[in-house]
Amino acid sequence: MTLALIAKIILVVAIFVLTLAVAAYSTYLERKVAAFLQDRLGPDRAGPWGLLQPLADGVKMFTKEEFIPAASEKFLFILGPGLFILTALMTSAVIPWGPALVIAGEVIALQVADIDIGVLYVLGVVSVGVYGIMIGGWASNNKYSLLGAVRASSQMISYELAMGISVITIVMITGSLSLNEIVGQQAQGTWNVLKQPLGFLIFLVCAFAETNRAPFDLPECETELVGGYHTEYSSMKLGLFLFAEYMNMFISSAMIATLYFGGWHFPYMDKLGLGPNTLAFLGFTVFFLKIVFFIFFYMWVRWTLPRFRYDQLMHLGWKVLIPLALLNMLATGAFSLLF
Amino acid sequence: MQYIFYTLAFFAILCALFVVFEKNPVHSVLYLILTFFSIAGIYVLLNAQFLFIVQLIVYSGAIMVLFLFVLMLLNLNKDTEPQKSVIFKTAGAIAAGSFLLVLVAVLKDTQQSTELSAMTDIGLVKQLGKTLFTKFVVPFEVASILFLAAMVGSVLLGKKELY
Amino acid sequence: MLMQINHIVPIEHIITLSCILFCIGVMGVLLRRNAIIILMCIELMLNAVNILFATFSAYNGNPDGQIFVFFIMVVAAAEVAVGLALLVLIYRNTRSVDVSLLDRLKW
Amino acid sequence: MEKYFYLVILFPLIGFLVNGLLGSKMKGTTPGLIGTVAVFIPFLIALGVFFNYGHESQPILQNYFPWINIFDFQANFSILIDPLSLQMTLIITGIGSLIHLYSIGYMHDDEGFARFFSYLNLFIFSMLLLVLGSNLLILFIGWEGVGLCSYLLIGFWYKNEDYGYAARKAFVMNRIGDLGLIAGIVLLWSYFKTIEFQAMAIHAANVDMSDPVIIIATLCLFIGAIGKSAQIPLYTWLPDAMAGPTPVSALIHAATMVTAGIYLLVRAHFLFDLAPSVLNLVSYVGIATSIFAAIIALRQNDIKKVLAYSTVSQLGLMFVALGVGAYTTAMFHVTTHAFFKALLFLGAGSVIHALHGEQDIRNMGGLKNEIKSTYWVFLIGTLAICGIFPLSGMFSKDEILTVLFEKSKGLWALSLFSSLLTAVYMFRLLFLTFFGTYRDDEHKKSKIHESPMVMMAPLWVLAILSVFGGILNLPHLIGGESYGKMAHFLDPIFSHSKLATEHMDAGLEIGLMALVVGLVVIIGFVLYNIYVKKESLPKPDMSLRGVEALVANKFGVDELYDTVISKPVLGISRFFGQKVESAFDGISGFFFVAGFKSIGNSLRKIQNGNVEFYLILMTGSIVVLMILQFLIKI
Repeated sequence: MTLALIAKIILVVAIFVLTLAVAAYSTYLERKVAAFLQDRLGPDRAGPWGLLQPLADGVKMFTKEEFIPAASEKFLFILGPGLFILTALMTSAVIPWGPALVIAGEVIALQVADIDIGVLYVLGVVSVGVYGIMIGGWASNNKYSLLGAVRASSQMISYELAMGISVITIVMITGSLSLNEIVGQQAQGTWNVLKQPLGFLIFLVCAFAETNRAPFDLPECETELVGGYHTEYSSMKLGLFLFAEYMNMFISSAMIATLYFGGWHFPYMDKLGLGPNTLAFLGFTVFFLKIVFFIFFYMWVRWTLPRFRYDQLMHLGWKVLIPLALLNMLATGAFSLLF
Repeated sequence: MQYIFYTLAFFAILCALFVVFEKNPVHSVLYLILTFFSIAGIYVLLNAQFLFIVQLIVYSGAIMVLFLFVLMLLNLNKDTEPQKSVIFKTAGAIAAGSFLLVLVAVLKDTQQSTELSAMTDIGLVKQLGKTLFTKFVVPFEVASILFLAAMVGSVLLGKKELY
Repeated sequence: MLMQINHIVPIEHIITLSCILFCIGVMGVLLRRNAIIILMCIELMLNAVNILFATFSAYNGNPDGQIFVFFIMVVAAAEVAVGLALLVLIYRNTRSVDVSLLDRLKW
Repeated sequence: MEKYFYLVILFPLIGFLVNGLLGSKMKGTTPGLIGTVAVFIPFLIALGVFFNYGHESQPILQNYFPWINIFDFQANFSILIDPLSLQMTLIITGIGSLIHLYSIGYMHDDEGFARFFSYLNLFIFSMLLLVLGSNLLILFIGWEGVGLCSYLLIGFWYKNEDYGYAARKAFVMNRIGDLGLIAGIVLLWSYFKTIEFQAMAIHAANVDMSDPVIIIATLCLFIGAIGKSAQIPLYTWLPDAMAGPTPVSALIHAATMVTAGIYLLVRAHFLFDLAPSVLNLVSYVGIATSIFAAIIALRQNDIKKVLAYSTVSQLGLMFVALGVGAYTTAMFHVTTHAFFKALLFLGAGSVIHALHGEQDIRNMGGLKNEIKSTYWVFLIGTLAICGIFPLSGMFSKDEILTVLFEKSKGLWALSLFSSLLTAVYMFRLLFLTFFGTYRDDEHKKSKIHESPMVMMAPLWVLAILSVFGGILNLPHLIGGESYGKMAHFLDPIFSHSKLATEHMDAGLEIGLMALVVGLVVIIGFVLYNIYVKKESLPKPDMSLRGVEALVANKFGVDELYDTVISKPVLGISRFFGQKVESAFDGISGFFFVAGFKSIGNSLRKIQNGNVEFYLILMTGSIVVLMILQFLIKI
């Protein structure tokens, strides 16, 4: 028991640190990718190739002046970013980070909690995730913030539906709600992206919308709403909002990789004849590479596509993605019934 | 274990009271969300895993977001709600209080089955799914029609062109 | 991880909790004039009943109660969707969501 | 084959739906073809079942679904296939498909072409329900269905107001009969606790002779039959029903629907056997109708009216046969009558078609050279109905007369008189229409044309059936070994069904036959002399005096009904409607309305529209109710 418990604690801490680190370096990556796409150099002053830039940013955030508007709801104003980052972190609990380790004869899963309703858990946490933005935006007592919050809530509710339906198709072909099981089955057979190409596309678009990333970053679009829901925020509270956004990106990349790209699985994994621990390490690395690719993809899209108009966003969500997702579900059901 | 339950119960009741007595409607919504979270916790204690997650997704994730959304959309502040007359308030409080008394009194008298079940897996998605799609399949399908009707109805109501 | 709650907490306590929550809901409906709050209090009452269903289901080992909770949630979701749409309409017409202003349904 | 018998009922229904819903969109004769096929396929199925149905076969009860199940009342939607229903099905679908085919030609340029065929299919569907239903309730659906279709088809050209009135008249008259049928059904159910024919037949075996309930019930059923089969006193609708298109008259008002009354009596024969007094009444009503209608037919100048009264008269003869218990004989006459009366009506239709709508025989004459084919089939029909040897009518009529000769000499004499009258009006009709010279202007004569093939083919089929229909039930004397086939086929239904002639003295039998045929031939020659040689014509209506005028005016029965029934009823309703009701209103208004008004005034204050007030009231009421519940429990 003790070994398992210690391993769990280590795992939790490790994932926490990893998430923070990835989020921090995502900001750096974002700038570098943007610079690359715009044929510039990007940050290169702090450290070699600007590698210490995230640290410098952190220091800046922490040392700036705390500012709380007088007309705001103080408690909720502080609670908002905290809630947002909390929900962003919670999802990582059910993601299987790699094949199980074997230490001293005990099997230790690289997953904080292998609950058998993992998929539902993810959906639940994602659906709760909007509160941080809503509370923060409302508590600021600023019309731009309020508009941002309202936009965020309706956008996230709208896209949750299509996302949920496309995840259900995965559940239908897998027959399980456990993420571990979903990855395991992909390791045995083919990756889900081959079975569910349409579902993957819908999930991808919805993931963009759920993380408020461009081209769906309407809750915070600078050109219309100044800064959206975080207009009134400054210093580290703003930092938390931004940070949480990158965390969300990280987690949703992990979810895409888990659901559609086999998680930690890579081809010919079983044929290598390696020990479980080596495999676990290799699997984790592969998984991480997949995640990094999708983070890059996120940025690639952001610096390539223009922003949607709000009615276009709603149109896409309700009139295109949901019908498509429903059709996809019907087709999957018919297919699995017939074959 | 039982302390978790009593804590959750206390928390739920407290938040529910705040829902009623809080002047600012947005705070009311937030307290109601907390109440629902406590209730979700109670579901976990009852081994009702599925209910827990559905409570989270449906109530906290959808219904309450909708409430919050509407409140923010209408931009209602605490000043906008006029207070009731004292007569109505006392009448309401007395009615609700006596309702509670009677309810507890009546339920105290009911016969509970003394034989408690040892089955712990009935709240799992697998079990509930099987029951839902065999015994309750017709209500399930009817519920989907209800949803469709509600959706069409609210879209129609929300259209501005009608007026 | 999950233990047998029915060995620790008497069922009467959960029933009482449900009753209290229900009556708080009733009280909210009676005391408030904001229609949205009233709608929320109705949700609270529904949830109180849900607890009762889930409890009986867990204590008797019969899944039907939890299915009923599920259906209640379905109906509640539909109700909220339509109810809030109605409230928005009312707000558009009267610039208020005060239920005591809506007294034209008398004849 | 029996397995697919439900298709027999289903096809006409599908035809009805297709033609009724989509017919207006179809082009050309498509609805007609659909309608015809929808009846012809059931005919083939019924034919297949018929050939499988041996003498030893048991009646087949096909139960489709339980229909009504309230307390101890139970009615299933089920059909009964036995020789009787099978024979009726064959007649209905067989003659029905011929008439459908004919209608394609007859109605081809009518704007309501699809509507016509949808009605016809609905009629076939209802009629099949009527004869196939295994209980009285299904029979009743069919009964009402054919009544409805008859109404719809009589008033088919609804833009003519008189036709609408004729349709309404038929409907109302039928309703009177239906009331009797409903009363009979209810009475029978309360007596037997079942309405299934088979179950009732088993129960009836233990019932005493002349049980009062049975007598009343059979009387009620007979009233129903009177309405549907146009007997005295409810016959006046049938001649007026000629307002409908001629194929309708042939199908509904000659061959099938009007025999529903006969069918009902035959189907419920086990009840009528228990009530001899009612059976006597049946034969008296039958013979009275037969002679009465025949006399009226003598003075009619509308080609279809003559045939209509002839139908009433023939139906009367069938009822006479039923009244003496000769069910098989009646069924035989139903069959042959269906052949030759359909033939005559369709022939008349062909004449009308040729003359572009002319129906008055005073404006015809000499048509045998113009429309030869029609003339020949009409001649065959006339000879068949008059009973010339060896056509079908002779055999069936001879059966009836022989039976009556054995049972009652008085009825025999009257029936003989009636059938001689038949010969008189039929020859008159034939001679006036086809012989002599054309009596209308030459311009119209040049336009006369023979009907198209699609109309003539069914006529010739019916003509052949009219000629050889007698083979179905030959008397022993002629048929030898293969005598009485229909009687044998129907044997399982009537355990004592036998040919009347079976044990009769051969000399007497030949004598009777020869007497009838001889008299008819003599009548034929006399009338030929009068109408062809001397070319005498019916007098114009104005110049008729005394009895002649009375007969030509149908004995004034319609006017009589109007004075005796309609006007008094109208007067009474007017009195109650205008005087009594307003008086009641005044009294009750004074006492009650004021009281309720004051109570309402005080109570409506609760309804103040305030939602909060309602809520508190509601909660308070629940609390009070729960306290009460709580206290009572303790």
